[in-house]
Amino acid sequence: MLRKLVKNHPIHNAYLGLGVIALVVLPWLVGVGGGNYWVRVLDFALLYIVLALGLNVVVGFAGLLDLGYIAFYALGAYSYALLASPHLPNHFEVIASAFPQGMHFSPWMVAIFSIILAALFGIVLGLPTLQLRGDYLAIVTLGFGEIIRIFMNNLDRPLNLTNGPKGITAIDPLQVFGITFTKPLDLGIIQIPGLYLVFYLFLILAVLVTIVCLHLQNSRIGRAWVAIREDEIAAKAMGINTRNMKLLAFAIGASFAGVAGVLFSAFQGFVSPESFTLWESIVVLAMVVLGGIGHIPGVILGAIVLAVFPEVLRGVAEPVQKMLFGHVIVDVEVIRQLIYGLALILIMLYRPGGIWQKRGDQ
Amino acid sequence: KSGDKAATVPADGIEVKIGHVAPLTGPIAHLGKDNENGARLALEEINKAGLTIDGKKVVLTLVPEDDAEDPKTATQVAQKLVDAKVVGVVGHLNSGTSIPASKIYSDAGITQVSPSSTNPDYTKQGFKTTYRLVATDAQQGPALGNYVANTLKAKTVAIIDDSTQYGKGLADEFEKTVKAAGLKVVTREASNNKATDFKAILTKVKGSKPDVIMYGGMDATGGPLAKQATELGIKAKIVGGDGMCTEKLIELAGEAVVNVTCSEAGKALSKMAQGADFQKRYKERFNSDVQIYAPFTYDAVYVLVDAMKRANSTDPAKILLAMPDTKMNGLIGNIAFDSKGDMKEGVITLYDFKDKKKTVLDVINM
Amino acid sequence: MSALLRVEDLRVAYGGINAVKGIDLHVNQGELVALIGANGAGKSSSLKAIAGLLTPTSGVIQFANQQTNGQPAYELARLGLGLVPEGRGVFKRMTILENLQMGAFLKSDAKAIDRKLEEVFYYFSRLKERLSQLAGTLSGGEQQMVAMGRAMMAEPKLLLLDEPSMGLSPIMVETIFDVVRNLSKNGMTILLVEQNARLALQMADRAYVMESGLITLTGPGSELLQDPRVRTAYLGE
Amino acid sequence: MDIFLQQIINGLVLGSIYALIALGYTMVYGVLGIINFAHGEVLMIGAMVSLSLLRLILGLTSGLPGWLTLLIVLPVAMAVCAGLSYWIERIAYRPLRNAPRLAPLISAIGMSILLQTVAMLIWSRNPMTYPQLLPSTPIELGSTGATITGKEIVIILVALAVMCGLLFLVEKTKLGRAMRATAEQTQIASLMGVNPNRVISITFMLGGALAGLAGVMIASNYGNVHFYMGFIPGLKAFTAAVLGGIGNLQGAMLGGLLLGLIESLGAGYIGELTGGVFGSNYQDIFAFLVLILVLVLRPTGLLGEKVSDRA
Amino acid sequence: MSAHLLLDVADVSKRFGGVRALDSVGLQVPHGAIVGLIGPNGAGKTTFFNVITGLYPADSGIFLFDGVSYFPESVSQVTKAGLARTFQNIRLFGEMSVLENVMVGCHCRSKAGLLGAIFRFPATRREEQQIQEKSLALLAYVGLSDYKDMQARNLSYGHQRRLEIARALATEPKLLALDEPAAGMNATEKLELRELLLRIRADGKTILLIEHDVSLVMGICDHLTVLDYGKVIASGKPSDVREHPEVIKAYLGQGAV
Ligand SMILES: Nc1ncnc2c1ncn2[C@@H]1O[C@H](COP(=O)(O)OP(=O)(O)OP(=O)(O)O)[C@@H](O)[C@H]1O
Ligand SMILES: Nc1ncnc2c1ncn2[C@@H]1O[C@H](COP(=O)(O)OP(=O)(O)OP(=O)(O)O)[C@@H](O)[C@H]1O
Ligand SMILES: CC(C)C[C@H](N)C(=O)O
Ligand SMILES: [Mg+2]
Ligand SMILES: [Mg+2]
Repeated sequence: MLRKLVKNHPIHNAYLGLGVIALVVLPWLVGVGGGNYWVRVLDFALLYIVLALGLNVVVGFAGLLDLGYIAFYALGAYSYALLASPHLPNHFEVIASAFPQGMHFSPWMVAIFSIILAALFGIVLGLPTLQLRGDYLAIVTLGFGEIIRIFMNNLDRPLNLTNGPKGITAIDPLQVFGITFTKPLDLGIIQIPGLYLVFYLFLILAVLVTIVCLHLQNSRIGRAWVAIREDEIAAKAMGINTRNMKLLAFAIGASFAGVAGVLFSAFQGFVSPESFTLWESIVVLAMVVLGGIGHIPGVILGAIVLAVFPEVLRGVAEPVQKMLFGHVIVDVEVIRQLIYGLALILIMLYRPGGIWQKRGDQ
Repeated sequence: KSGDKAATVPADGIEVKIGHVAPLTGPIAHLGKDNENGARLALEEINKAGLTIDGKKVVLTLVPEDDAEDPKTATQVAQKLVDAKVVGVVGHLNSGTSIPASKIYSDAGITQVSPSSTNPDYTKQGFKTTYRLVATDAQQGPALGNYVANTLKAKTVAIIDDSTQYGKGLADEFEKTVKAAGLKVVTREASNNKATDFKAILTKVKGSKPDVIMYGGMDATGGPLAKQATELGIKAKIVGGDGMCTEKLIELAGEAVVNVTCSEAGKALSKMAQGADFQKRYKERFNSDVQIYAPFTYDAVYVLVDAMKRANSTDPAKILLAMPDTKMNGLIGNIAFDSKGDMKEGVITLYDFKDKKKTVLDVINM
Repeated sequence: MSALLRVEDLRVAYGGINAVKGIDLHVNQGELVALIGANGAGKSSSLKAIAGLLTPTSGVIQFANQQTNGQPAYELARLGLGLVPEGRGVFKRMTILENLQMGAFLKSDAKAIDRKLEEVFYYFSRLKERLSQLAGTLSGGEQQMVAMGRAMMAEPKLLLLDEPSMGLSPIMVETIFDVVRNLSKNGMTILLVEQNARLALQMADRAYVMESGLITLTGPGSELLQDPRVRTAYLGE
Repeated sequence: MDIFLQQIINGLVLGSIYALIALGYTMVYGVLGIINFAHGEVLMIGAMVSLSLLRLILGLTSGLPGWLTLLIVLPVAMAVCAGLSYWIERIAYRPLRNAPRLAPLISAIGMSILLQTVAMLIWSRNPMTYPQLLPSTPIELGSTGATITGKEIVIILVALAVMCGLLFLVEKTKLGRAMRATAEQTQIASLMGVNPNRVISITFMLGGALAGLAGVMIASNYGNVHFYMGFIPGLKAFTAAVLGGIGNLQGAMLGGLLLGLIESLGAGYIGELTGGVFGSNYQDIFAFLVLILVLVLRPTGLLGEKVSDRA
Repeated sequence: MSAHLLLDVADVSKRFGGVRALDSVGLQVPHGAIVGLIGPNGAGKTTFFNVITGLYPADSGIFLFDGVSYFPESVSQVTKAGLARTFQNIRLFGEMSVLENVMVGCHCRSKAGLLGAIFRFPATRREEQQIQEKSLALLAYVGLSDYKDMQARNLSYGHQRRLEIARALATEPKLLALDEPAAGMNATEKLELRELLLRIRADGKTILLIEHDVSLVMGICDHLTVLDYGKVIASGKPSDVREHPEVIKAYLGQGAV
């Protein structure tokens, strides 16, 4: 899709231009129409797009059911939290004296570090699980996710590395090229609010990740992944080193999550193990499957839908009830949960292959 | 049904919104709802009595949100409340959500009063907007610890926590105190806040023969834990914090409850001047019992309204300016804040359950 | 003789692809009828539609004096229709014996089942040696025996065979065809899809030739054997 | 020594509970190959329904002995869960039978959210106590100092009985064969005259009834219930089923017991084993590490079949 | 002796529990030849393929491929070394298109790595182009051009077999091992297959063929090895083997033409 757009063609260029303009003004439209809340929701939606695309590489392309994906997100988030907050200097003399100014690594450095770290962990997770299939793999990855979370939760003693369940506070905000993303950027004529800046930054990341995914999909590597998913033995017989290819899928998926984690932690300013529960992994998986597993535009759509939809429900559950019954008969959050659950079921029933599945896949 | 009785705003009045956030879904939804109910009760009373600020009739409305115990959701709903132009926020319930949200309230200059976040870090971030009505873990832990060391004269303790911010935080502070008092911590164990089976841990604890077992966790796990301890023939006293110091515990622990002593990071409902009355009104209005923190959210609303009155304005900025001077005699006792936003006069109350009734053992002023 | 199976204007489509484009055929009581055709002609699709595994897009299927199109396979099995599917379809995680017992699923007379088992072993002695081996570990030919045996257990009124000789050694092909011939001789009605056109035509009372979803030729087996079109297209001459 | 023995008992009891749930899980998995994420919630509903019924009975008479009350309540809870399971399958899984593999997983998750929310509506968000129906006074085991309660003995026995019953059903009966055949190749099974829809429905109802049984057992063992009570046991049971080899009944039993033992020995001894560096807070890690180790050595679980994947 | 042998294995054994699927089997395939491996059902032919391609670990055996000793452990290594196979129970990548199936076959003869895939260097794009062209050519070669965009699992049985051959050819093997390629084809189609096989040989490949169709095997094989119960019972020229009494008894049957 994007690839075609990029090709030099006047009409395509026009579409591309329109798309870019639409995305650039989106936060303004949303912000003015719905408030910063919706811009924040969009910001998170973009992070989820990155996460979902990463998981899609593992589950969608290579067919490896991963229920512990959020662990890599956690790795990224904690990397930044530790390297750009007072936590370590506060608890370790050595570090405090090594960084008299406090630890303030730039998000970019940490992002690169996290890509490598997450990819390594992806491989570490991959190695023992190579022969596992389907649901056996699912449960092992689930275990891996829990292991990471439990470590985060407990590594506050004997040495206080992660501050345990209390989480890490006072994490440096995002800062790029001297722009701080918590403050509005004053361009003279116009002021861009921090949340909008975050939107643009996350958007750039999401677009990059999308392009990488598109390129991977239509490549020798992408084909090898799908072949493994379809029939591992036959894939081997085609000379595909299935071990390396699986590890590569894990590593790439993990590295996306790692970057997303860094941004998350910088955006949020606080991380704690609560953000990285099994439930989060399930939500990201649901995005992938609901959107259209293996199909990049579908996965993006799935991420947007599942990130935005609950928030829409938050807003409409009450007014709709009032309109229908004159007063609130069921608590808003109950309605919200009910509809959320129902929606998952109904979408699957009506579009088993996902909301936006590949052509010819019906 | 917690049906909605929002008074309609009269023509000459203005609507003022107060936000409330707690997890209304997920494992501790019952606590979240309890908090919301407390706030709602206060709000309805105030509306009924009529509130006039700066000559205008003010009708308060509650904007309740669910953060599902999730930090990210917490920031989203915080933003939502900010956008909705609430003048103050009661919440969040968990420290893990109060902290990330506090940044957003701080940026917007909106007062945040948490009824139940006990993590000391919450008020240490340097924000002018963060307040709380409970004692911190750093106060409650030592109180419990001193009780165990000085009153129970225990020599050895076993400590178990539920791996949450709260449970572990409290247990850590407790541990510090008892160690300083020269007690021996024979074993330190952890379960989790969704566990139902504690037999393995308790067996190990039993083997280390402690005089006292301290549990950092909530009643939903503390009750079964006490019960299973009895089933294993453990005789040691079990002490716990506010999380398990509920009426519900009597039900959840069954006979074993007589073995429990616990603390509340505030005044006892029964020791509150209006405690019994509050309980009655609450039950009438919501047809359920007070869980833990409803009195605190109730007071949190009053604290905000008090500030509003003193500022004689419904402008969040002015309310915020009036907050430090709060001096109120609330349901939970005397309310005044130190420079960080913590309670000046923290009160810790100790209870036990002789005859399966929650009875006050001691009141400790901090 | 009345037709046990009658198919009129049967059409089968997969999504947009028309696999069977309106065929008429019938099989009389006691007959052995062959259906031959090139790869992709639509033979398997036709059999699946007849057996109730596929819902035809249109057309009429009559079996045992009932209109059966659209009825699910398990109902048709009750009516006495059996299919040995292409690619065998044995239950790989069940033993040979259990596979055969599955064939007799609709029967409850233990003695009759045992008798039937012996009959199967008479034709396929190899199966008897390995009663408790998982069918998934059998060789291709052995699996075909299981599939045939399983179908025989049900004593169907009409047996549909989809390429029963596929993957069999010459000696086994003979065995299988002997079995088919015997079954037919003993009165079973059979519709046989077969790539080994020569053998099939030699054996069949009548035959149909299918090409790209249509029946293009029909007649007695011996006649079609002589037909030059058949000879070049299917007999490799 | 008494401690070790006690830990073994603890593990066996916990393991039997896991096994009980895992058996239902694994049987449904065996037939449909889907992870029925809603299984834990069916269990919860079973516990809740039985609680309501108990309240009713205890409100009418208070003279019945506990075990008798239990015997009245149990079948009802099991029947309700069987019915619920039946409808879950009809609504959320059947239409997805030919859908991509993960589609039913998501609808199962949706179902699980839905059931939790409904339970929250009906039975409130509060944890509730569950009456003590079976004897819970500790019985001393000789002079070892280890104890076990009557209800715990019941749980172990029930789990064993259920496994034997299911094994017989699946391995030795015609219905069992039909279940396995359907599991493997639905279409071919239907050629044999098996009505796959019926077989699957029956399997689900059985699984539901087992979940109901497990729900009542858990509730009466721990003495309290909560709308969230099904999720974690469901997950643990799934883990147990995988550990033993998913789809395999003995495997579910073995996996359950093993997981129970691992958890209890883990909680009891990690501290000593690691010289105090790690403690019971790492018991889940310990359990997962054992799981991973087992699966590395035996990729299809302890008793999982060697996949007869012929080329 | 082994100079002109492409594949030379000896003493290959493999058992499954009690079943001796292969019992000290030896087999030679000269360069450029078509060698047939025949035998009754369950004789161990497919197992032999599985062993020499590394799918099943052998219990014992000596393996030489193109003069180099190898121990078949990794299927993908074997394929890279130039031994490609098809499967008796067809194993296509069902969700992929027919063309993509063949393109996957090109995997081991192309090299674009991760960076290439992500950044699409000109060299990568050129390689992709070549893969596509080569695959289309192979489809034409086996006569499946018309089906190139169809999902592989929707092909009819006979077409699936051809696709397997095309896919195996895409790995550019020296030795092409075919497990019953003619199964499910009628006599005329078998003739076409025969042409195809001869063409493949003419293009410089060596073929090892498992097949039950006697006329096909006898017609094109230079050499036959006959297995029964995991043992070699006969080996030699087709004309000799077909007269072999044991072969007739175990495999061909009296009625064999
Ligand atoms: N599931 C399916 N989806 C789409 N198309 C299909 C499907 N199954 C078969 N087809 C197509 O329908 C046509 C007829 O296929 P069918 O399997 O009936 O042929 P056949 O005569 O049995 O061939 P063969 O002798 O090779 O088995 C073929 O073109 C095939 O590609
Ligand atoms: N994975 C396995 N597990 C157990 N037994 C096996 C396995 N693979 C093959 N066998 C057994 O080994 C023997 C040889 O099987 P193989 O598939 O090699 O036969 P084949 O010669 O290819 O027969 P066919 O011509 O029917 O395909 C058979 O008896 C089979 O049951
Ligand atoms: C309700 C309690 C568990 C909240 C706890 N005091 C906290 O700080 O998070
Ligand atoms: Mg066919
Ligand atoms: Mg074979």
